[in-house]
Amino acid sequence: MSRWVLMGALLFLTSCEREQRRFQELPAAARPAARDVQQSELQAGPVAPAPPTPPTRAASEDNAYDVSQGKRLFVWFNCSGCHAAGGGGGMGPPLMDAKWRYGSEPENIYATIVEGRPNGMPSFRGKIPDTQVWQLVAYVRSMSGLLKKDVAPGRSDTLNTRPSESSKARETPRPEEVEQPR
Amino acid sequence: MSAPLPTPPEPPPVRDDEAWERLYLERTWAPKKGLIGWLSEVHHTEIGKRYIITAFVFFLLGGIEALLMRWQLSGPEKQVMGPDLYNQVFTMHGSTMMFLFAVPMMEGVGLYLVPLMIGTRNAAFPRLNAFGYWTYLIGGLLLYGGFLLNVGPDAGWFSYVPLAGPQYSPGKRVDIWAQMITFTELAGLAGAVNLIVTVFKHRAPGMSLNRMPLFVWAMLVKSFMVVFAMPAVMVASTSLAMDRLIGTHFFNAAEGGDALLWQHLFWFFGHPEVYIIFIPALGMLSSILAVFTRRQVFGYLPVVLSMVSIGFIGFGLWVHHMFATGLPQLGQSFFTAASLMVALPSGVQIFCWLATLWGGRLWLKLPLYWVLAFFAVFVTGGLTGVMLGTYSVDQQVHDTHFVVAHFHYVLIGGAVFPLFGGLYYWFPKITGRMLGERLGKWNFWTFFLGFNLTFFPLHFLGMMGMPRRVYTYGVERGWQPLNLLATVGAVIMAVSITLLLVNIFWSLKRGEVAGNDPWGADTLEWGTTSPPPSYNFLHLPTVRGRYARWTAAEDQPVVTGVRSDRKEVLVTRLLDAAPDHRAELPGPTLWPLWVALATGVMFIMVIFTPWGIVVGGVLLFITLTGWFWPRPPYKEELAPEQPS
Amino acid sequence: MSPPRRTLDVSHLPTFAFGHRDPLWWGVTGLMAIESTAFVLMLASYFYIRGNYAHFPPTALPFYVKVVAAVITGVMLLSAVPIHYANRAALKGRLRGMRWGLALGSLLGFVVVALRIVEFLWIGFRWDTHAYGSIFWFIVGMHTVHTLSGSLEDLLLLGVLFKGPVEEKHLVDVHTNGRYWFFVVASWLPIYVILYLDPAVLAS
Amino acid sequence: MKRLPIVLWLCTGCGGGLRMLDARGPHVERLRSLWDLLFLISAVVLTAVVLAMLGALLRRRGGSKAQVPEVEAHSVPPDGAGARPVDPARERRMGRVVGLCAGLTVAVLFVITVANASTGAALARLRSPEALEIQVVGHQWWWEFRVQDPDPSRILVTANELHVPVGRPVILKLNSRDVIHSFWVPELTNKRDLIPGQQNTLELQADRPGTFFGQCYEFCGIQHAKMGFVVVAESPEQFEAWRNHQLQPAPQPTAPMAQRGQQVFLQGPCALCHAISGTGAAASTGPNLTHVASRSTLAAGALPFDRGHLAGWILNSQSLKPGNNMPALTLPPDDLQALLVYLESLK
Repeated sequence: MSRWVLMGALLFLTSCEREQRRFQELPAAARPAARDVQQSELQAGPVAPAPPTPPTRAASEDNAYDVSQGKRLFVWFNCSGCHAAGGGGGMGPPLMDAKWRYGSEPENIYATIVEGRPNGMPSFRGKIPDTQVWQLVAYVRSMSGLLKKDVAPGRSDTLNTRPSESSKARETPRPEEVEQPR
Repeated sequence: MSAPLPTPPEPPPVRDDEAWERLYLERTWAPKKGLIGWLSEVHHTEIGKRYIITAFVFFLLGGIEALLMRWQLSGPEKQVMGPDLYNQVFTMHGSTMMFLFAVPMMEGVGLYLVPLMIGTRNAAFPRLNAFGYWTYLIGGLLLYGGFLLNVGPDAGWFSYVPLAGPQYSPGKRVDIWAQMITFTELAGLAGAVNLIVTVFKHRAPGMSLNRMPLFVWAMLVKSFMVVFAMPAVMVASTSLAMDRLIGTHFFNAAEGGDALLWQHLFWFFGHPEVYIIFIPALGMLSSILAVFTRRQVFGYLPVVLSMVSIGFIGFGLWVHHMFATGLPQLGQSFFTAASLMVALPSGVQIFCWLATLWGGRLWLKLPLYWVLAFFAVFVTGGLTGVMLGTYSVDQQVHDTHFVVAHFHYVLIGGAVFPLFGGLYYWFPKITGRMLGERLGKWNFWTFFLGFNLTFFPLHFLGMMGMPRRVYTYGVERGWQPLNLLATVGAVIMAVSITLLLVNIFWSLKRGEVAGNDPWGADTLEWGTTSPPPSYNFLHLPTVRGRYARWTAAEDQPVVTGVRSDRKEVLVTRLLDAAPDHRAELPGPTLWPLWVALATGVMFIMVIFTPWGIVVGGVLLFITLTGWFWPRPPYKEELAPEQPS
Repeated sequence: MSPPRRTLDVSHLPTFAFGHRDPLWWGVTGLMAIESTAFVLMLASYFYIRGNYAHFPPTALPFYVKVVAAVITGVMLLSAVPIHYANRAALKGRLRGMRWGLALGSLLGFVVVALRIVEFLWIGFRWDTHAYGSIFWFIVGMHTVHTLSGSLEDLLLLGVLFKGPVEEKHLVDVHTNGRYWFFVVASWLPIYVILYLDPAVLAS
Repeated sequence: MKRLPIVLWLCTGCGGGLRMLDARGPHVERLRSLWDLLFLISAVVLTAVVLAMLGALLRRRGGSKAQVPEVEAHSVPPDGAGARPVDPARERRMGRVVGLCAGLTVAVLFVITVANASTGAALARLRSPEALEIQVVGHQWWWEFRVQDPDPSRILVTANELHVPVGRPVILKLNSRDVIHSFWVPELTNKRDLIPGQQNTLELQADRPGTFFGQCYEFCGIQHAKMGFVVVAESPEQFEAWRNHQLQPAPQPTAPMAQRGQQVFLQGPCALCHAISGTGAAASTGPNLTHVASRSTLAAGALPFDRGHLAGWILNSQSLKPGNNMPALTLPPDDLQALLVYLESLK
């Protein structure tokens, strides 16, 4: 009996992390606010934007809301245009399988999105805010079952072309050799 | 072969020897001691009390949530909480008040009072009773545990899909809601079946159906409604949970599912739910009216028929919650007519009660205060209900604060006012002490004032266009003054509830001792001590008229021959309540708790993994086997094999 | 001391009764009402979802599945015979008859569950394939849960009958349990007709 | 009955009008008469019930525990213990009154049913084949309006602000991209849900020019409260002018600041979600911004459109409308300035 209680307690403790909706990645004070909006072009010197705080990988990985946002953005930013909705692959490589050309760690995927990769993956540097990149990273990992089942998204309200991310079995990541462009 | 008995020597002494009888009954029905004893309690008064107290705690929690919402809405763009928390809070408020307060409270009052009112020693299925309570408690704890850990549901108490579906409500918030529904509905169904069978089979000899107190009728109708309404929400919430957890497509329009299917299933339950809450209150009202007008309720038959027909019609008008979804013309007209039709039996009841008031001599005590206030408040809500049931008008005020005003008038006016009246009326029976009169009047007047101040302005806010379920509004909308007024009213209501709490705690210690029957009342529960003993009645009573104690003969016979060395009760016939046979009821046991916990493991674990079904199923089988496995003392054993 | 009272003596009354005189009978009737309502609402949802399809069913039922479902229906109806026999034995208090009836009845129940597993393996669509699959698996799955729990209940009672001591109330229990099994069988029939004998489904 | 004095007093006294009763078109006009009828009935019934209750209260008090209760004669014991019989004559009288009241209830309910049906019929008669068709698409948490035209190149896509010609019937085709929303402008229409996978229709007609605020009335998630829109009713000429102007692609920026702003828009995050016709930006997941500066509000009616709010919205959208789908952006001040200038030029 007590085992279940303990297990329940643990589940509840993780739930805090899973359910938090973080709408602002910066504390309000640190962000360039209306003070940076001047009516005049004159200013004493360049005002440095606040350095972006690197969101920890766990933050998005364990957060169901972030992953679902990533899922939304995957379609909105037309990632699905090349990788297909759900990551089945098309013009771009499939994302729901075990093969990873550039590594399966969040940092690798982050770099892929921000820097772009040869043979067609464009760079989204400066186009996608950091928070959203991490949300996308988390979602991309969920497509091959790398996230916890209770965080990965369920089915979509769309035609059912594939099992939902939450029912995807975990694919053990393995590197894929890729021809380097000459 | 009979069981070994405690001290009194065999054979059982003469039946009419009261002292011996009492001794036997006390030994037989005594609850077990200690924590284990507390956990294995199955007597209906104890279970009923637990329901009432737990539901009251949830009422207070729901009230605190309401205060938080009113605080947030007291001015435009207030920052008491953000939208994320606000959405959780209003969902919690609605779910709490509907599923954790109103229904269980009515159920608890019914479970406490009905066996007493019909003159038996316990409910028909004592262990089922305990099981119901534990599942209810687990459901409530699950919901509030989730809320405290930021997993509070945030899709509204109605959880409309697709918003509550897997795509737009990530995380486990809505799953917790869906499982809470399962728990509370299981409890509701267990209580309903229990009440129905208790009323059908355990009435005192002579209490034929047409002599049943109106309160018992109300509980009977309510229980039947539960039986036919709650499966709908269980089917719905199970479908929702499956959509979210294992990817079914019940509500996915792209794959042949339908978002409106959810609304149909939910409101097929949701509308009867209102009557499930409201009809027991009508029963309380009738009880109070008879006693405090010192006469029978005018029109027993019309009142009973009205309750029964509300019970039927209540199932035919769920679509008026969906008038804005773009229904075909025929549906609009049909459901408008059905919605208006329910006003007729409600009206007939109101007229009968008014006639009772006119025909009686009013004894102005606190229970009657609440009943009189009911007339003004509930009728207001009923009339706005007629507006909302009218298709063309509903299309305007639907989902505005006008609706919020309407259903608070109906539910607080129709259920909470009578409930508080009932609290003042039955508190002496349950605790043995009267509630304080002075504080009670303060409680009443502040509540009445605060209530109207809170909810009357919301009618106007709705007409000014303020939607429901908004966490804030712009200053340019001009909704501030009325909102502020409503918030002030909410604070007054909070003060009133505080007074009530003070009164309760004060009276528990210092209240005037009530005696068996402080009101000169008619129903059987006033014929035993306050609070009732664990066996309810020393002698099971018999009945010869509708108002059992008022119409009893000087030498009204009592039942003898029911064994007092076993938990034996009398089973009577359904229609005329003639004695049929004697049945033995089970005593205190921990198995209902284990079964409830197994159910809890199953339904909570499936939120996280489908293995919950397997684990929970095995646990359920084990615990249910334990529940049903025969234990001593055994009765007469059959011969191993009888020659045929 | 209170004065001598008129009394209604009930000590001569029996301590158990069959049928609608018995409170448990009413309790189980309530359970059946609840479950019937649930099944009716599930079937209503089925029709609602059916109406959303231009081409119904979206996935045809394989021929083997139709055969298995027919066999299941047959076994289901057959299982009512031993249970009926057990009921008769309970009314007469015959222990051996109850044991045989329950044993056979529960055996047939488990056969139904086993056949159902075969059916689900062959059926060709899953609960998450489309809404038709969802409601189909939901209804049939729920009914299978009832079949399984009914069969387990038979086993449980069988255990009680073998272990003893067998009391009068166990006769009532056997009788009530039998009635519940009839409900399980009876509720299968509309499900079978609606889900499998629908002309569109048959033609597919 | 046209203006109930109490209602008038209440609405003037409280800052905002009872917009639902302030009919500005034939539809709400009809609904208003039905409302007036129901309001009158309700007022009468409520007064009658409360008076009856108070009457009983004042008439016969002084009951007590000692008061012998009255119950029906046939169940009162002949030995007279406990209770005395009720007065049968009085009970019959009360029975007649109750019966009469029940009959009246039936009559009133009948009247309401007929009135409801005739209102429905009258609303149906207002449907017109010449109606201007506008597609309304609900998004979490903004509104997309498409003014339809037989010529596909003249289909106008805009967001959160709708112009309609006075005196001409408009038919709204309602649909949703995500969850259920509900459309209502209290002065102009009744209410209708926007349901994914289902097309609903709603008629609307404005009789006088004016600007009206509408918003979402079905709970649709975290920013349900700030999902508003503006309806501007104007003369047919003004409407045509508005329509033709909105159909134009966005003006090419000429000032260097605005040109730089356009670059920021196109190369930065904005273009991933928003469209500005005449530029490369064509995404449709966020509101169309082609003529954003011609609108009076920002963020779906949540903020007025001016430079300060625009800047705040771009930088700080998540604290102005927490949880909405516009990310808070970190832009260098110069870029922000340029972007603001550019967006303000999109008249």
